[in-house]
Amino acid sequence: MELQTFIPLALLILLLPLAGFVTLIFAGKKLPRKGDWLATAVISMSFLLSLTLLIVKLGWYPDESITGSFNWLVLGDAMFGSTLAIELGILIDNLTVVMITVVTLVSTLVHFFSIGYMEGDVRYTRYFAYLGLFSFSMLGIVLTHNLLMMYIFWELVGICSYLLIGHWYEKKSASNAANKAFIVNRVGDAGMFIGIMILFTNFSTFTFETIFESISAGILPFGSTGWLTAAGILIFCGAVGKSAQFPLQIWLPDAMEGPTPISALIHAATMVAAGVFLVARIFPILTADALMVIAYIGAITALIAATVAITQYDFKKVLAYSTISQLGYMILGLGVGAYAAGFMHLVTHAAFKAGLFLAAGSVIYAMHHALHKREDHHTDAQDIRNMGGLKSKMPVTYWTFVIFTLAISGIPLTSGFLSKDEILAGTLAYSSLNGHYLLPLIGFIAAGLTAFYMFRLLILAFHGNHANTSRLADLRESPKVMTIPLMVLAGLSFFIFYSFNPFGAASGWFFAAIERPMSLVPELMQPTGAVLFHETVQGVHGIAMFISILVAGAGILGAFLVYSWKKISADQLASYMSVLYRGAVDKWYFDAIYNRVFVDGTIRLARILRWFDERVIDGLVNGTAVVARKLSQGGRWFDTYIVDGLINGIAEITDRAGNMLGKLQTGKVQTYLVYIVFSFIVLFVLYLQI
Amino acid sequence: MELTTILFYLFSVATIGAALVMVFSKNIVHSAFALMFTLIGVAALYVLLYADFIAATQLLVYVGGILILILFGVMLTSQKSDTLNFETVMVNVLPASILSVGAVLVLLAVFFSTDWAGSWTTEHSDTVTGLGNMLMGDYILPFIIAGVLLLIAIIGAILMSTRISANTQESN
Amino acid sequence: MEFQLFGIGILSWIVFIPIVGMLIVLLLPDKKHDAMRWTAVVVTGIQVLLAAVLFRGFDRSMLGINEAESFQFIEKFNWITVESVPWVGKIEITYFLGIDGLSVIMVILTALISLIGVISSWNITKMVKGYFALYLLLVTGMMGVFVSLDFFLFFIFWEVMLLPMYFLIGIWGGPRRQYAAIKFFLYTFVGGVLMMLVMLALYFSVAYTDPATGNSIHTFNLLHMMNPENFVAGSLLAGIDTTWRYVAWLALFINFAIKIPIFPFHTWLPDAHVEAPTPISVILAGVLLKLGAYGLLRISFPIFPDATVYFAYMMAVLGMISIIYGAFCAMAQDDFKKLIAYSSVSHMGIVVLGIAALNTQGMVGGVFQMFNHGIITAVLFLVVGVIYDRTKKRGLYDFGGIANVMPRYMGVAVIGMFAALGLPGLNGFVSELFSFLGAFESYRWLTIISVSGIILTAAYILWTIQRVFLGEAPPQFESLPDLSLREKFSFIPLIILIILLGIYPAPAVELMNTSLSQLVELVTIGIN
Amino acid sequence: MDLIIEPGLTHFLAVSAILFSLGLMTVLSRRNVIMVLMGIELILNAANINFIAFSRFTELSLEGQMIGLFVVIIAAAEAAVALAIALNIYNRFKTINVDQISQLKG
Amino acid sequence: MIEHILQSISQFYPEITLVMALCVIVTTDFFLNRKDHTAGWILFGGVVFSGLFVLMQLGWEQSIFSDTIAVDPFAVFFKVVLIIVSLFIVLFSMQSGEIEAYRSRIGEYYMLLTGMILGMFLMVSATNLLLMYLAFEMTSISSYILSGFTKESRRSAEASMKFIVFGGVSSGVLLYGISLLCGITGATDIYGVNAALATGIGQPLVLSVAILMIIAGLGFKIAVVPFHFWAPDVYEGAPYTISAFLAIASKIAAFAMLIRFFTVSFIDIDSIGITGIWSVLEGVNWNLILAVTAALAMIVGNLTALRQDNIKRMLAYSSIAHAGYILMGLVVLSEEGLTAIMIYVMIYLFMNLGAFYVAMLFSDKLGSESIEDFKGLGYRAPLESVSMTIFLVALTGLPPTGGFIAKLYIFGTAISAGWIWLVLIAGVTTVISLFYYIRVVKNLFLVQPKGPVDPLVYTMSSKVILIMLLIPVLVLGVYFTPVLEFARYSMKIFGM
Repeated sequence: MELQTFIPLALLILLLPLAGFVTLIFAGKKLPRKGDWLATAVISMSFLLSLTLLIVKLGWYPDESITGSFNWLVLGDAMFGSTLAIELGILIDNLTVVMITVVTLVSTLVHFFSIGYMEGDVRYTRYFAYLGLFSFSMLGIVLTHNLLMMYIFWELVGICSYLLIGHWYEKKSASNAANKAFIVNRVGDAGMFIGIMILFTNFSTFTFETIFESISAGILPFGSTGWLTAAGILIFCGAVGKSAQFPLQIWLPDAMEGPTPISALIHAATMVAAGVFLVARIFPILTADALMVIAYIGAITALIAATVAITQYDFKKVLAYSTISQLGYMILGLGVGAYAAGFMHLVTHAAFKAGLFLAAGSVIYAMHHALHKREDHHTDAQDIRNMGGLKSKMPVTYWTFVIFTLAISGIPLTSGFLSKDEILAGTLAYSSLNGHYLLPLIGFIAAGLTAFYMFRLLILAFHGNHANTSRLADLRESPKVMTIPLMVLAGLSFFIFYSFNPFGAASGWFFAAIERPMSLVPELMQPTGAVLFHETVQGVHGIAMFISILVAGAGILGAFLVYSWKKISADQLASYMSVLYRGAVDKWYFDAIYNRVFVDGTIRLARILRWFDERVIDGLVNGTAVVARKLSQGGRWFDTYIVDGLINGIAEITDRAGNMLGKLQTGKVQTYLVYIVFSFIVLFVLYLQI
Repeated sequence: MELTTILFYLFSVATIGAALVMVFSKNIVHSAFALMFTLIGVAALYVLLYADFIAATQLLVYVGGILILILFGVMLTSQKSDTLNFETVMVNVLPASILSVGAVLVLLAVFFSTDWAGSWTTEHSDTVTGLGNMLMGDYILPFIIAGVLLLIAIIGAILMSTRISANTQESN
Repeated sequence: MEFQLFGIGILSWIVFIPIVGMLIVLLLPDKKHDAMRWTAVVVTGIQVLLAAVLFRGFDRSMLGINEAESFQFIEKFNWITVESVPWVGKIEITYFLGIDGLSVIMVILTALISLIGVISSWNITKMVKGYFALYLLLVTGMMGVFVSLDFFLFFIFWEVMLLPMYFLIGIWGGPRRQYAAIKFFLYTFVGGVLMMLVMLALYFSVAYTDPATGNSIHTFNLLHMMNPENFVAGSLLAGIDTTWRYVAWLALFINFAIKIPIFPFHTWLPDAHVEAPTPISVILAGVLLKLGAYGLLRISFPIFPDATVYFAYMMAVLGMISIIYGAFCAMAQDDFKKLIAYSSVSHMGIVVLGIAALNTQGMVGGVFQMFNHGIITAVLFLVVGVIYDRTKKRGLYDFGGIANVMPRYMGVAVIGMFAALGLPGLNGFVSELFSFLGAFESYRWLTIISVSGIILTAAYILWTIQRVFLGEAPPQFESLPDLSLREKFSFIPLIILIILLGIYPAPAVELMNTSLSQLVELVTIGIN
Repeated sequence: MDLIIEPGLTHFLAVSAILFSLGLMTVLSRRNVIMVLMGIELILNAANINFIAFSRFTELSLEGQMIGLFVVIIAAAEAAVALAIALNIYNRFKTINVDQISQLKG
Repeated sequence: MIEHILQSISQFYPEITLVMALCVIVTTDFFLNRKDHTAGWILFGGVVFSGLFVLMQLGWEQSIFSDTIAVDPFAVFFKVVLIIVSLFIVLFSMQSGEIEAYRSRIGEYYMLLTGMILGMFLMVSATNLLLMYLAFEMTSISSYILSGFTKESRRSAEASMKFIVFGGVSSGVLLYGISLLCGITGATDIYGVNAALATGIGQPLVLSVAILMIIAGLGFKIAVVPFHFWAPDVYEGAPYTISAFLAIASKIAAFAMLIRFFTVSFIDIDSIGITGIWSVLEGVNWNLILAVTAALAMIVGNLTALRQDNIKRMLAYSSIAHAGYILMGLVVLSEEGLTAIMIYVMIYLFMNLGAFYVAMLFSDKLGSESIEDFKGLGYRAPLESVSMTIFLVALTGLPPTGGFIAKLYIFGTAISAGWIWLVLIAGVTTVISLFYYIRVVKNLFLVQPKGPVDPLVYTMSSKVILIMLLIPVLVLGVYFTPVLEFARYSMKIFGM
């Protein structure tokens, strides 16, 4: 296959889902089975295509990267020198092909899963249509070769997630969650937009290539490295929003209001990972400072989310927080410079986290049906306290879930172990090089917590025996169309797909394909060089692995002690460190504070400004202040004088003056004459002056 | 100190005095008669200025015509119920007096401050002939127009003074 | 002059055909309502066709702005000329029509919106004759402003719009229509007087020498006013950066700012919008607001480049304030129409910010934003109109769950609103993008602040969607009919444009690109 | 000394000025329409004195008297009309006090 | 002498025609029945004929009757204007209900009207101070009577009383001023005055007194602040036709007289060059005084009009304001300004006549002059209301009506002459004027009728007259070259 054929191929991959979307929106209802098969077929096709693309690219052209582009808009005029061409185009390199494969794969599986899960939903067709739109937008993010398109698709996935979170918009909570998601993302995007503006203003282009070139040529935005760092961090803001990083992580848990497959696809595997992808894309222009900021944000996020996850009882919420925490890991990885590791974690995480969610979906599905049979509508089908002992009822789900859990906890032989371990090694290396010892520390703690809460979830949901047996009498395993995707993902959670060495990803094909691009920023601002960094990593790798296994084991052990063998009472534990516990339960008060400060603040300000507008501005310009006061003097007056045209700033003056002058008109002719003679004399005096 | 001088002062004092009476007398009839003396005084001043014809006209038209008119007016308009009442009151005296005093001061100041162009004193032997010629010559148009003016005035006066009533009573 | 029908230029046709329609409407018997409506439809339809002809025949590569020869579809003949008046040379008022990249897009917009307006005013039943007569007169006024290149002509058309609008709001409007109407009239009239004074001052300051006879001719011709050599030495507005030039610029600016409207001259807008009937709100937001910005670009910028540069920063600041302020006010509204009105303030703020940038991106972004805002806001007001017709309610809290009741309506409404919130893939995004890009180049911090406006916009738009469409439908609204055929007709073209221009804006941008570059060049020539 | 005593133009003008102001006084202060009328006549006479005086002392020779003549005529006409109107007023209002006739105002 | 007089008479046909018309009316009045408007038609014919004679005089420029009357384009222009107004007023009178009520005295009515027209003719063409005064008095006396024509109405009587008291005093003052002027200059015609002053017999003080007194006298006729007090009362009391005639014709005539008098007597002849900018004679800068009064007129007129509820009164104040605008043109002391005035006058007459006419029609039917009672008339009398709207809009000065052109030119001249402050006042007051004009429109259209909603029926003839007024107002808005040309052509004042 020729290199050139990649572009049309990629276009095909990109546009197929879109086509599916359009057909479904317009003709979906008329199609047999409401067209779910169409959507699924389409996405599967583009999965197969991207798989071939992946194999060919990595197999035959591992080092080339190819772009295809066209002029979207041309501004300015040649005769005035600079014309400004805005290009749209596609960039295909290893990063891309890996990513599109992941996206299409997960998307396909989710499609299949949804066929079962969404069965008989009110807006079944629209659901699949939106899935298609989302896949299109997500692929767009991945395939683009410029920041503008990146931003465009960035917003589009945002809107898709908005639509899908709000899929059941009859529920107030759902529409709220949707709004929250979009608006919070907008905040991040605004930052990203400013970042893009900085770059565009200086390099008058959006394409990565050109920007990179000019920066490596030593041209700095507004001539200062400060602006370069700023640009990097601002663009990273987009990632902060999308990947639910601190301080914008608050939207993701609420997003669980959407259908579970959506959570799997959008809010676990792909969209939220887009942030990580973005950072990977712009990595070359990130200065050391920017990277440090990124690393810390990642670390903080990982820790916070992990702590919160421990205290949650909603099945999906736990997973949501774990997602946030894992995203934190990836960002942390990229931040410290463990580029490949971070990205690899994205991929592995995509597999097992999607799996976890789908498993959760299958559980909830089963629970729901069981409760439905029992005419029980008030029990929450997602609360793990209502579960327990599902192990026997739904074995497939259970066993796959176990595998995913092991993977996410970073137990050897799993994919999760590989990537996470590399990241931790990276943090260690970073700290030993630049001396930020907090980062590895947080990393390991989070790792331990991850293991702990994941097993807590496992135990509470599947082990033991349920609260009351009768309720779950009719609990059944989910249909094949849902379990098969689970098995596939479970398979993908083993190390073998990523590296033949279960204890070192570095030797695998993945690291071969995805190597850290070299930094283009001026010398002073550069992060530690790749080579040196890599050596250091080699040095600390053993330790990292040891510690990570240790903490993971500890976490698991703890979980069993507390929840399975009941050696330690959870409530006791909670009461011992009640402060922390409360904090964690209330998500460290982020939502509360944001609501109090930003939301309420904005609304109050808006109210004030509205009042200001109607009273003061209008008053200044219209003298409606006068109107208001005169209003009290009776409507008729108001009608005849104000409404009839005296509504302007000089309302009062004119009115007064008019009345005054009118008073002069006494009707007594002699008075008039007096005025006249008087004014005559005044005029005379005036006349003598001039 | 020749005769004309004495006469001038005599007449001017008389005129002004009469005018003062006219202005300030409470009784409108008195005012009317005072006005008569004023007018006669003015006529006399005309004579001093060798304007005998004008003086005559003044006497005829004013004293003979206008004054009678005025008196008729007074009589016709002064009926209170059955008796006649000639009492009239003055309004806004203060501003009026201030202003008129101001006016006279201004005028006097102006008149005395200006040196009038060559004050020649020709004897108009016969003003009547001159006036007659002019009336038939340069001033024929004003003469005619004046006639029309009088016609209009008469029509108007008649229209106003006769009692007529509208075909349709309109509300006030 | 190639495009002629019966010896009359296409521009005259497009301007005056509504007058013909108006006469027909007036001549029709009072009861023939449908006939009147169809007359209006036909007339505006013809306008759209002519606009299409313009679009096809327009040469994208010609400059326009200040070069008479590079204007297109020119029609020029002396309208009022007085030979050799001793004290002012020759008086000349020309009937001078012509379009360049700046005006052609506005002409197209006007034609389109007028047609939509007619379609959506089908259910006007009160004094139909008067309504359509005034409506068509209004259309003529708007068209005329966009195509006239003679200040006198421009001013006449400008003021011609005033009275029809007053009546259209005042007679067919809502409960407080009198207040709104007089307020609109007053504001615009004040502006008009200011503009007239400036116009006169310009007239007496500008005199071009007739190449043939060589005597100097005073003229209202805008293009002559743009040429610095034509300013009579020692006249009021002669020279560069003189106080009087600044004063004149400010006077013009106030006039246009009122129309745009820019904070703090915007307060007439909410009232007018809320009270006006739906089609008039559409016209108002769709075209009238554009007149202000157009006037700035057509008159203030090229004639007073020095003053423009001098006041550019102030303009940008006002633009920024309008963006943020409008968004906040919109957020606090509970009346659907008022909310859209304030959103207009916010979006027109972007226009001002863009054109204040005085660079090509900003300029293109701004003008394109004018066009897009015209279309988007038209859609939004139509949306309000539809729901208002059905329920006689406009309060945001009166609704809910409309999505399930009227799915198609929901569809168009959501597209319109997403376009308003600047969603990529819809036209609103492109123009906002370039406005901001341009502005950022000139005013870094102002733009950074302004960008936060897009967050607020997202917030109030989404809240609106939630309140009106999502949730459970209240019982009394459960059986509302979905869009009727007529309503679909009024929506579809706009929606198509929104999506089309969102994906591929080049056709629109190419129209104006060259002219706007020329304008930028003309204005900034003083700077560099 | 002589110049001051001997009556010249200014003396006559002075007389006319005084008459003028007295007429003004009447017009301004007397409430009776007919009194006001008399005031007007006084003013006209003052003007007339000017004319005649000028015709005597300046190159405005006979023309001054000419004008004077016309003025007398006009004064007569005006007086006639004015009295007619006064009568009409009296018939309508049963008074000819100017300050009581003030329906029209504002 | 005789041949001079005969030769002069041959150029005096217009006025003679009017006098003859007067005589015819007087004679026929005895035996003709007063039911129909025979007298009116006679007058109409007379005016038409004299109009023809006036048109014959186009382009003549000479002085007749030994410099008492000038026959020059300037006079011709204003005579044409007066003729147009008079014709319309006669037509109005035939429509008016008020006049109809006094059918028994219809003859006198038209006689006095004739007298008034004649007086105005003389006013615009008189060049001799005496004749000026005569003309002034002639106009005044007939208008005193006419304003009290509807005798039964107390308001009418009061109006005439106020009018004559005011007019008497003003004419007295005017005469006094004239006497002083004659005294200083020793001349009775304005050319002589100018010549005398040009020779530099500078008597600033007395001269200024004289000028002020003359301004006061003429200001009364023009009704410009502060000599305007009579106007509202008289206009309100007088019948519509007469109010209109006073507000338009006599105002315009007085303007013509003012212009002729001041320009010819007080302009430095030498300064009249190709520039078209004049300069006043030494020590008599009267135009400043006029500027002040103009500004006052605009402010007072517009502000006071705001609070009026009586349509006549409102129009009265608005006409005061317009007098202010017109004066601006004289203040700038240039031919340009004069042209502007002429254009203004030509357009002003149509729009103001229209406004008065519609108001008259409404009041006759409604029996009320209150603007509040006009509510909803737009639905009861559409054509009339629409025309009213157009007239009022024209008075406001909005395009595409003639009013805009008028204002445009006046403002333009003022700006070009650098009277910025005056123009600013004018602009602001224009905005203010919008309020009261638009208030009428609002009552006509925006308010639902209260009380009966039956349509008001008007005769076809009244509609025709309306259209005849409407057309020029609209046409002059978009095509005014003829007027402009006519005005520029008529700017030659004899003796300048």
